[in-house]
Amino acid sequence: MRLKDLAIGIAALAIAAPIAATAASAYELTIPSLVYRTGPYAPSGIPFANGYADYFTLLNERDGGINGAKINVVECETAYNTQQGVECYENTKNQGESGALVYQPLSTGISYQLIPKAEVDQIPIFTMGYGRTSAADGTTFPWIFNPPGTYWDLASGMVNYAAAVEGGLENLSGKTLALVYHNSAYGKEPIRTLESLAEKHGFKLELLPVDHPGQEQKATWLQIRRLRPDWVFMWGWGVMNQVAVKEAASIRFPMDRFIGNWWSGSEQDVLPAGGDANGYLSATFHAPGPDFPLHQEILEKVYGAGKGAGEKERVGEVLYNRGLIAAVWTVEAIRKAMEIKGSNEIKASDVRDGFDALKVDEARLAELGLPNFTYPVELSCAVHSNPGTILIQQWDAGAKKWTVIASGIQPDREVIDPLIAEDAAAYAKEANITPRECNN
Amino acid sequence: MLYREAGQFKTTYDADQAIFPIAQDRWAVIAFAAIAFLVVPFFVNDYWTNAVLLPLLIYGLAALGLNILVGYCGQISLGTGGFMAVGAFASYKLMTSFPELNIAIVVLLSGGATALVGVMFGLPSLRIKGFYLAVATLAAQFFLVWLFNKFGWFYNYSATGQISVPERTIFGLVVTGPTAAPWVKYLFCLSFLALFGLIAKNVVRGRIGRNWMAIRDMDIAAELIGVRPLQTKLSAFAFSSFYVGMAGSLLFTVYLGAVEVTEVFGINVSFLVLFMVIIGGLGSILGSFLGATFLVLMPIFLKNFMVDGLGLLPVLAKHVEILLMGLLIMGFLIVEPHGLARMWQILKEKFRLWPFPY
Amino acid sequence: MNAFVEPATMPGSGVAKGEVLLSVANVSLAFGGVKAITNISFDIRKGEIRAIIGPNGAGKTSMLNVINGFYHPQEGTITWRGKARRKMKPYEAASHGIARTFQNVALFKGMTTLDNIMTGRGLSMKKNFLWQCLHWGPALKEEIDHRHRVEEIIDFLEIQAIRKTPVGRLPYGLQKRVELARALAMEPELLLLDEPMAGMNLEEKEDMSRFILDVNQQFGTTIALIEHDMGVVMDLSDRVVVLDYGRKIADGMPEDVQKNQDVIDAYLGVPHEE
Amino acid sequence: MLFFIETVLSGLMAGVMYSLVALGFVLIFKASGIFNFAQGVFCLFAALTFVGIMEKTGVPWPVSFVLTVGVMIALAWAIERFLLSHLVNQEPIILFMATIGLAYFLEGLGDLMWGSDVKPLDIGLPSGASDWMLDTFDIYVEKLEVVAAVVAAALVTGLAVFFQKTRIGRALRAVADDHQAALSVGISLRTIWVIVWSVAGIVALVAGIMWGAKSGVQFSLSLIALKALPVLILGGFTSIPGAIVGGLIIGVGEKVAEIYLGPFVGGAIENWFAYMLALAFLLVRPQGLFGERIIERV
Repeated sequence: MRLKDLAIGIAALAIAAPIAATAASAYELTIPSLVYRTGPYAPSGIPFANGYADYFTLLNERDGGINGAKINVVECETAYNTQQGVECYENTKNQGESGALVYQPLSTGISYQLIPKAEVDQIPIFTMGYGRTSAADGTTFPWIFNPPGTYWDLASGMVNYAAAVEGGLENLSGKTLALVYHNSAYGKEPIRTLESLAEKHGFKLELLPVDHPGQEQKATWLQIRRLRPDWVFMWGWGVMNQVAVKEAASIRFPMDRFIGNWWSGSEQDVLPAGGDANGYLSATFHAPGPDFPLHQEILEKVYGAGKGAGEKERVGEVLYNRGLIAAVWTVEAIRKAMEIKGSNEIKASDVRDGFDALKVDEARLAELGLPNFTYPVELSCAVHSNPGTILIQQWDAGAKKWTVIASGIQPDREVIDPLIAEDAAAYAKEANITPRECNN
Repeated sequence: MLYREAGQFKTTYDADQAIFPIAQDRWAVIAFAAIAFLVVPFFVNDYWTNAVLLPLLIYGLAALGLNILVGYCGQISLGTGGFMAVGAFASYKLMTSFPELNIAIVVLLSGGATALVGVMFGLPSLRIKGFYLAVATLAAQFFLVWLFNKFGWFYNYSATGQISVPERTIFGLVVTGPTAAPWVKYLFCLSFLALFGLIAKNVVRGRIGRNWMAIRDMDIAAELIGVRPLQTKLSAFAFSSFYVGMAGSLLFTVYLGAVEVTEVFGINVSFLVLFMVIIGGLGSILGSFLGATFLVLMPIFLKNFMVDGLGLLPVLAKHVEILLMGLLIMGFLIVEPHGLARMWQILKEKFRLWPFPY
Repeated sequence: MNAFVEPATMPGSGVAKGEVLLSVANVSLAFGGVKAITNISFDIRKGEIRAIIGPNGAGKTSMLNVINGFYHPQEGTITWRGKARRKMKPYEAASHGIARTFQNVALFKGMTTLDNIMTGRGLSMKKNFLWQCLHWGPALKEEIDHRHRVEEIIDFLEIQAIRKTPVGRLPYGLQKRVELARALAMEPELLLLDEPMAGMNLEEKEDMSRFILDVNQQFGTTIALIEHDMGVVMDLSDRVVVLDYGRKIADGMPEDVQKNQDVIDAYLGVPHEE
Repeated sequence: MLFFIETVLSGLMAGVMYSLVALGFVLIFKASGIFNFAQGVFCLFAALTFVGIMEKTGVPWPVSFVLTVGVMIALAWAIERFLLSHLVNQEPIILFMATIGLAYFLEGLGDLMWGSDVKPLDIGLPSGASDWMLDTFDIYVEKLEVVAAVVAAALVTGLAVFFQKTRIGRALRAVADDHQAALSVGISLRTIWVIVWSVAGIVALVAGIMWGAKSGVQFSLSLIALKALPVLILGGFTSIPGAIVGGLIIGVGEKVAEIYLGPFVGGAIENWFAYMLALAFLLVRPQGLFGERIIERV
C-alpha cells in the first residue's frame, strides 16, 4: 500500500491523495466534514460547518478528545457539488489511523451518491434530517442513519401543526394547501406523503415547483394569490427561501400560515427580507438561540481560546445549532461504539454499531449542556430514524430572533411507515439487496 | 536531436496520410497507450479512479464530442449537459427494462439515442449562427433537464427522481455499482475513450471531417462546391451528440452510480465542457483531452497543493483556487489564444528545429 | 430543344464551337426594390471560354450567383444541358458539374492546401459514415485514389511546395491558385471564375492566364470568367458578354465587342439615356 | 380577466429586471463584439462591493455607490490593460473564453474580499405590493419593481443621451459600426473599451442592487445572467431597445406560459419556455428583433 502510494505520488506529482502519516502515539479519530463555504448554498453551509467543527474543537480542548482519543476533523470543500463531494469522499475515507469514521454529506446529491458506497466501504453515513427518507428502514439500509426525523415525518408534522391551528384534523377537510418546492430530488421528497395525507384528511394539495436557483418566483406567487390556499408549505433551499419570504409578504399572504421546512428556516433566509419576514414560520427539530450551557462553554473555551470556526456573534444561529447537534449525536454514537468494543481504537464499522445502539435521552442532553434542546433519540438495528417530533418556530423581525411557538408535534406514523416500507422494498429490489435480519 | 522528421521519407500517399506521420510521435503514442492500458490498472485505487481518472476520461469523451461540433463544424452548443442527461437516462431505462443487455451495448445505444435528440435540436442551426445558436441550444439544455425531472417514466417513478445504477458485469467483471473494482471501471472507460478517440480522428481526416471544416470556415463557399449544409451540420450534431451521450451514460453508470438530473447535468456542465474545448484547442482531438485534463486536474491539484501542501484552510483554498483558475485561463489565452494543443504543437516545432531556431 | 437561341447581334458569331451548354433567358433579379439584373439573356457553349465584363456594379457577380444557384432570379429561365432548370440549391448546381471561384478568396482558412482541394473531391467520394470511421480498407483506398487525382491537379498548378500549409498563411496570389485547384478538383463541366486575376502582379497574371487556357484545352472544361483586365479578356476569351447597370449591352467576339459604341460609352462613363 | 392583467403586468415588471441585466451584455457586445460571460459575476461583484463598503465603513449608500462606481471603472481599466489589450483581433470565441476566466477570477476575488454570506441590502428601496393598486383595482404590483422600471427607464435615457449627444458616445457608436472609422474620430480604441466596460460595470451595479434588494446579496446573484440570455437573443446582441423590448416579451411570455400552460405539464416551465420562445423567434428572424439584417454574399 505504501509503495503503491509512493509510486502514484511520483507519477503525478502532488495531485496524489496525500496520506497524512501522523506519528502521534495516541489513537486519533478521523471525522471528515464535507462542507460548502462557497457557491450558491454557502450561506447555509457556513453556519452548519461552524457548529459541527466547534463541538469537536471543544471536546479536544476540554477533554482531549473522546475517551482519550483525539478527534481530527478533516474539512473538505464540496461547494454543494456532487462530483467535488465524490473527490472529498475518496480523498478522506482512508485518512488517519482510524480511517473516516462517519460522513455527514449535507447534500441530497452527495447522500444518494454515497448510499450504495457505504455498504462496500463499510463507513456509516449520517444524513441528519435529509437524504433518502426510506433509509429510516435499517434493515434495507444498514449503513445509513437519518435521525431525528425524515422529510416525511416533517411533512406530516407540518400538516398536524396546521390541523392544530385549524382546530383539529377534521377541520382540514376542504382546505387548500400549497407546496412551494425546490424542483429537485430534495424538493420532491414530501410530495408522496402530502398526497397520502391529502387523501386521508380531504384537503386539496397544490404543487408549485420553483427551478434552481429561484431568484424569480413571480409566477409562483401570482398563482398562490389566485389559488388563495389556506396554508403554504415550503421546501426551499438557498436563495429561493429569501425570495419566497419576500414574495409572500408582497402578496400579503398571512405569514403565520406560511411554514418553511427545517432547511427553510434560518436567520439567513429571513434577514434579507427585513421587516416583511415578521411572523414567518418554520419547522425545526431543535431549539434556536445560544442560551444553553454548551453554547456558553463553547464561547468560553473555544472562542475564548481563539479557536472558533466562525464569528462569536453567530454562535446559536439555527443552522449553527443544527451543526452542533449533528456533532453531538455523532460523538454519542462514537462513545457507544467505544463502549461496545471496549476500546477507544474504533473503526468505521464500530461506529455503525454505535449508531445502531444510539440512545440520547433528555438526561443525557442535560448532561451534555443541552437541556430541552431537542427530543430524545433512540435508534436500533431496524429503526434508523427516530423520533420525528418537530417544533414550530416563528421569526420576530424586530428582535431578529426565532422563537418556538409550538412543540412536540408528532408525525402520522400510520401514513408514513407503510410509505417507507414500500420505498425501501423498491430500493432493495432495484439494488438487489436482501434486507438484514434484526432481532431486537 | 531526438525529435527529427528528417530522413523519414514517405514514398506512398498511404504513409503520408497515416494517423501519426512522424515516427517519434507514433512511438510516443504507442508507449502512452501501453502505459495507460497495461501499467496504470495495476496502480489505481479508489481515489485515483473515482476522483481523478474517471472524470478525466469521461469529460475527455464529452469534450471530444463537443469539439467535433464546435471545433470542427463551427456550431457552438451549450446543450452538452442536457445531452449527457439523455445518455444517462437512456442507460437507466435500457438497464432497467432489459436487464440482460450488455453494459457496453447499453452505452452505445445510449449514445445512439442522444444522437437522435441531438439531430432534433441541431435543426435550428440551419438558420441560426454563432452566439445566437449557442444561446438557442440552451433551450435544449433547460428543456431536457426539465423533462427528465418532471416525468416519472424516465426515473421509474421513484419518489425523488434520483436514478441509481443496477450492477452489471462485462467479461464476468463487475463494472457498475458500488462493488466494481477501480481498475475495471478505469479500463472500461479508457477503452471507450481510446476506441472513439481513434474513430473521431479517422472521421475528421476523411471526407466528412473536411466537409465539417469547410462549413466551419466558410459555409457559403462550402455549399457552392457541393457540401450540403443541412446534412453536414446535422451529421456533426449527431456524431457529437453520440459522444456526449456516451459520456453521459458512463458518467451515470460507471462514475457516479446515482444522479439527480438537475444537479449533475445542469447548465454548469454545459459550460464546463465548452471551456475544456476552448482551452484545449478548437478543432483538435488532442486538445479535447488536454482541456479536460486541465479543467479536471487543475482544481484538484490546486486544492491539494494549498490545503495539504501549504496548510491553508479549505475554504480559503477554494476561493484562491477559483481565482487562480481564472488567472490561469486568462494567462493561457494571452500566451496562446488557440489553446493547449497549439501550445504543444509549437513546442514540438521548436523541438524539431532544435538546436537551430530558424 | 434549345428553345431560345440568342439572335446574333453581330455577323459571324453563329459559328458554334459546340453545343449550347447553358443558356440564360430573360433573367431578372432584384433585392428588395433594387434591380441587380434586368432581363438578361445569353448562352455558354461547350468548350468555350466566355467572358462576362462590365463596369463595377454591372451585375456580373450576381449573374454568376444566379448560374450556380446561390441567387434565385424572379424572372427568366436557365437551361442547363438542354433542360430548363428549376429552382435549386447551390450544392445541387455543384453536383450538376458547375464549379466556381470567388472574387474575394473563399478558401477554408483553417485547412491545409491539400485538404482544401480534397474538399472539392467530396461529391465524388461515396464511402459512407461507417467506413469513414474505420478509415481503412475501401475507405482508405478511396481516399488514396482521390489523393492521386488531387496530386495531379497540384502538379498541374505547380503548388507542390505548399501542400501541407494552412491556406490562411499563403500569399494572395497562391490562395487564388489554390482556389482554382479546389474548383478543378470537382472536375466541373462548367467553371465559373470570378475575377481570377484581381490583385495579381503581371507575372502572376501570366501564370494564371496560362492555367486557364490549359484547363480549357487539356481538360476541355467550359469556362465563364469575370475579369477587369481587358488585355486578358481579349486574349483568353472566345466570346464576351458585356453588362452595364444589370443590363446586357453587347455580346459577341472580343474584337467586335471592343468596337461597340455602347461598350465604349459604358466604360468611359457616358451618362445613360433612359 | 383581472388576473390575466395582473399576470401580464408582473411579466412586464420581471421583464424590466431581465432587461437591466441584458443591457450590460449589449453595451459590451455592441462596442467590442465580445460576449461578456462575466456580466453576471459583474453584478455580483458590484453589489458585493457596494454592500461591503457600507458594512465595513458605515458610510451612507450614495457614498458607497460612488465608491463602487470608482471600483468598477478601475476594474474596467484593469481588464483593458491586462486582458483585452493582449487579445486584440482574436476570434470572438477566444474573447468569450477570456471573459470566462475573468468570471472565475472575480468570483474568487469577491468571495475572498467579502465572504460568502448573504448580505442584506437595505438602502430604503420600497418593498411589498402597492397598496393603492391593490385597493383600487385589486391588482398586485410590487413597488420594488416599479422602482426598477423607473430606474431602467432613467438608465436607458441616460445611455441614449450619452450615445447621441457626447463626443465619446458618438465615437462609441462609430466603433460599433467600424473600428477603422472610429480611429479616425480621434479617440483611441483602448479608451473606448475602458469606457464601455465601465458603463457596463455601472449597469451591472444597478442591476445587482435591484436584484439584491429582492434576495440579499449572495453568490446566486451571478446566476441572473441566465435570465438575460433569452432576452439577448430575442432582442439582438447589438440593440439597446432590443434588450428592453426583448426583456418585456420574455417576461410576459414566460409568466403567461407558467401560469396558464404550466399546470397542464407540471409546472416550472418558465425557464425553458423563455429559451424556446426566443428560439422560435430566431427561426423567423435569425438576427433577433432589432439586430441588423444579415445579407449573405460572396
